[in-house]
Amino acid sequence: VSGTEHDLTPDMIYRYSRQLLLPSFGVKGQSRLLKSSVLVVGAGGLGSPALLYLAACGVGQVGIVDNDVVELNNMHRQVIHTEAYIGRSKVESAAAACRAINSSLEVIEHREALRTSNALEILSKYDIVVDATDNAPSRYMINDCCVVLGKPLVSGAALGLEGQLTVYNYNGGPCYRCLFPTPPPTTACQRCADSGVLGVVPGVIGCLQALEGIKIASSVGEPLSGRMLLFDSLSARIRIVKIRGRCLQCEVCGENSSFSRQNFKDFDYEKFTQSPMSTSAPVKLNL
Amino acid sequence: VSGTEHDLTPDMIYRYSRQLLLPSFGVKGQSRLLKSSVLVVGAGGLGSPALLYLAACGVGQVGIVDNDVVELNNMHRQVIHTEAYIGRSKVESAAAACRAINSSLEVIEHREALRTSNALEILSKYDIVVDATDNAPSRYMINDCCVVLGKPLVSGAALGLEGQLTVYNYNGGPCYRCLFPTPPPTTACQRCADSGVLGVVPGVIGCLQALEGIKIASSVGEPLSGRMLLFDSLSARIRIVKIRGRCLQCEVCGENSSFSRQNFKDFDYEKFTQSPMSTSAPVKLNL
Amino acid sequence: MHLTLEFGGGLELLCDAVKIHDVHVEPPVGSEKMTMRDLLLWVQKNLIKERPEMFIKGDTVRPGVLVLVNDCDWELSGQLDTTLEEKDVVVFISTLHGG
Amino acid sequence: MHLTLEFGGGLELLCDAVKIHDVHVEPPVGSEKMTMRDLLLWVQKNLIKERPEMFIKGDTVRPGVLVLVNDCDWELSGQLDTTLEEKDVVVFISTLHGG
Ligand SMILES: [Zn+2]
Ligand SMILES: [Zn+2]
Repeated sequence: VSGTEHDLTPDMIYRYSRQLLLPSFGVKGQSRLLKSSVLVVGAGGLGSPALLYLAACGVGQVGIVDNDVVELNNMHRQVIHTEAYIGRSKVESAAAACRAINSSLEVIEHREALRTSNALEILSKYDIVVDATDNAPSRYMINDCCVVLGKPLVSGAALGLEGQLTVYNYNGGPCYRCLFPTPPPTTACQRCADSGVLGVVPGVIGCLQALEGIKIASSVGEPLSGRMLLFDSLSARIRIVKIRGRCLQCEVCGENSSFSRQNFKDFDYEKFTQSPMSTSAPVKLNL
Repeated sequence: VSGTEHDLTPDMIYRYSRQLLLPSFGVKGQSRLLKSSVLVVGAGGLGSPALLYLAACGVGQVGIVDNDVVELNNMHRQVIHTEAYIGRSKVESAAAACRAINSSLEVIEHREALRTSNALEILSKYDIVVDATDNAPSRYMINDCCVVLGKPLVSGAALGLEGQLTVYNYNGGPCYRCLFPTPPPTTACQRCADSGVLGVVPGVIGCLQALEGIKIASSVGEPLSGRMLLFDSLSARIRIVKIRGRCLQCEVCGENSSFSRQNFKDFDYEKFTQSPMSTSAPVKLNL
Repeated sequence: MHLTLEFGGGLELLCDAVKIHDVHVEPPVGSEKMTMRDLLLWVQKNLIKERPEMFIKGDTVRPGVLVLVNDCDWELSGQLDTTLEEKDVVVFISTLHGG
Repeated sequence: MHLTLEFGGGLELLCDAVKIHDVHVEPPVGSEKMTMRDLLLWVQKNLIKERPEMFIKGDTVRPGVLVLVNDCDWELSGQLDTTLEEKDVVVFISTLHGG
């Protein structure tokens, strides 16, 4: 690697040397990464690995939004949290873990639930949004906010033994509503708390979310836009399928859409999906 | 879930409740997992996520072998280590992290290099071996030791922007030598220290190694034996391909093989592959 | 006509928890080709064992179900009018929300 | 005959860092079919731009290279004697050791 112009300090050159060595990533990719900011919504099963790898790889700023506290029954999959943080804020716990692995990173803590009342202000501060939430109304809300603000959205989901991943609202590609204009029936909106999840499944999907965030932030590689990854952990089968492009009639991102910031603020996502954003009481196991 | 026989304590039922809820995993899968032991060789880029998820999910015993110390230039990918551990043993650091997320786990520390002189003794204590090393001689050595001892081997590798994963020596399937009877030329045996690696690539592969370990330990799902996963991070393409079965003429696992414990102890893996097991001085970056 | 049908994201629970079905399906009497419209009727009648409302709504799949013909979103091939061919692989997958 | 050839695990560096090559290849004069033996010679002559010893050793690929024909190890289809067909996908991938 020859002496070209860059802003990397000697400490950064040493820390990120294994990425600087990569011809297709190199100083250019690392410099872009260091100048970028990524918001991770949800510090749970998907957010844990996504945050660890975004923090480690050298993103400039990482934001974390969540209103939950760490519980023992999260710990089989939410590996960013330690037992010492049980009962304390997930954002506080995740932020401490990110700082412990990379003190040169700026971590911004949003210890609150993401709502239509604060989402525009919070999301507008970041270049890229990672949806690591666990419910349908939050997914529609985050999508619509990203469309209104023009932010790319890295969307992952995991339930049971399966996972899904795609990038929305990127470079003319589809948004979540282009694929799912009508919300599913509430009976089809199961959460990990109700149906269970094998801990390492969100681990795989969360790592892949970090990867897509890194690719977009560094302008390296082909992000998973217009394609969706479908992961079946038990059979060890992974499909990457071609999905539809932007829908011209999409109510939010379509050609004639008039969906504005004010529409967003006034929209009732819980009513739209007929399901709540906050976690309900978990299922009782009777063993 | 009804009141069937099991050994789970109330604390375990609460901690693993999201996995107990899964019909195809459930109490049976979790109980088997809690009774199993997994050895992870290498607490680096692959070992970090593999150890975090194996520790979190409820494997009974996790062993860690490594002789390295934590360095700042590891931290872009080795997310189990914090800056506070720079200069200290990777095994000590990784073991502390595993205990912090799951105090009910038994962690066994092997702060030494794995060699033909100690490998039989160390590996014989575990049910499943995860190869998370970074060099060709170690990969042949671990494979041969697993064949001699009859242990399944979850093998992952990552370099640059690509990763590979398969399970060897499982249920009549092939071993590493069935696929690669002759070692590659040393110029084809690059390490992350020489060629670089995007941090999240071993993250994805290490998570998938934990998954394969969990599937074998819990007897749930179809392990990736006789198949290989090929991951290309930049194009977001993943192929799962069919590979050959056990080779009858394999020098180590074949029908007429006489490869014994003594042969293993006397075998010179560094000479066989013409490359060293320990990490050489890293490439100097001249920025 | 031989087809492979796959169900995922929880839809397999509607068909005895079996994810992959190798099936033989014939075009409707009087028709030369088989469309996705015909296949949906066939699946509803022959594979869906419970809660059909979790699979079908009106004459198409319920909201939240992605349909893929040979790894490609059926929106790109004509949705209900997509013509199926021998050995096609059709995937029905419910979108997940967990994390 | 139209084939898709893919190189990975570092082998792409031998062909101008291009991973996927859509190529037209004809069977050798006097032969009706194209085998992997023929393809290896063609690749060596037409695609490998540097360090051929990193790709070929003797009459086959060097140790440490996996060859896949339509996502299947060529050991299962006859190795060098594998007969290729129109639109086949052949992958050459070097095994990785890093971690
Ligand atoms: Zn849209
Ligand atoms: Zn063998």
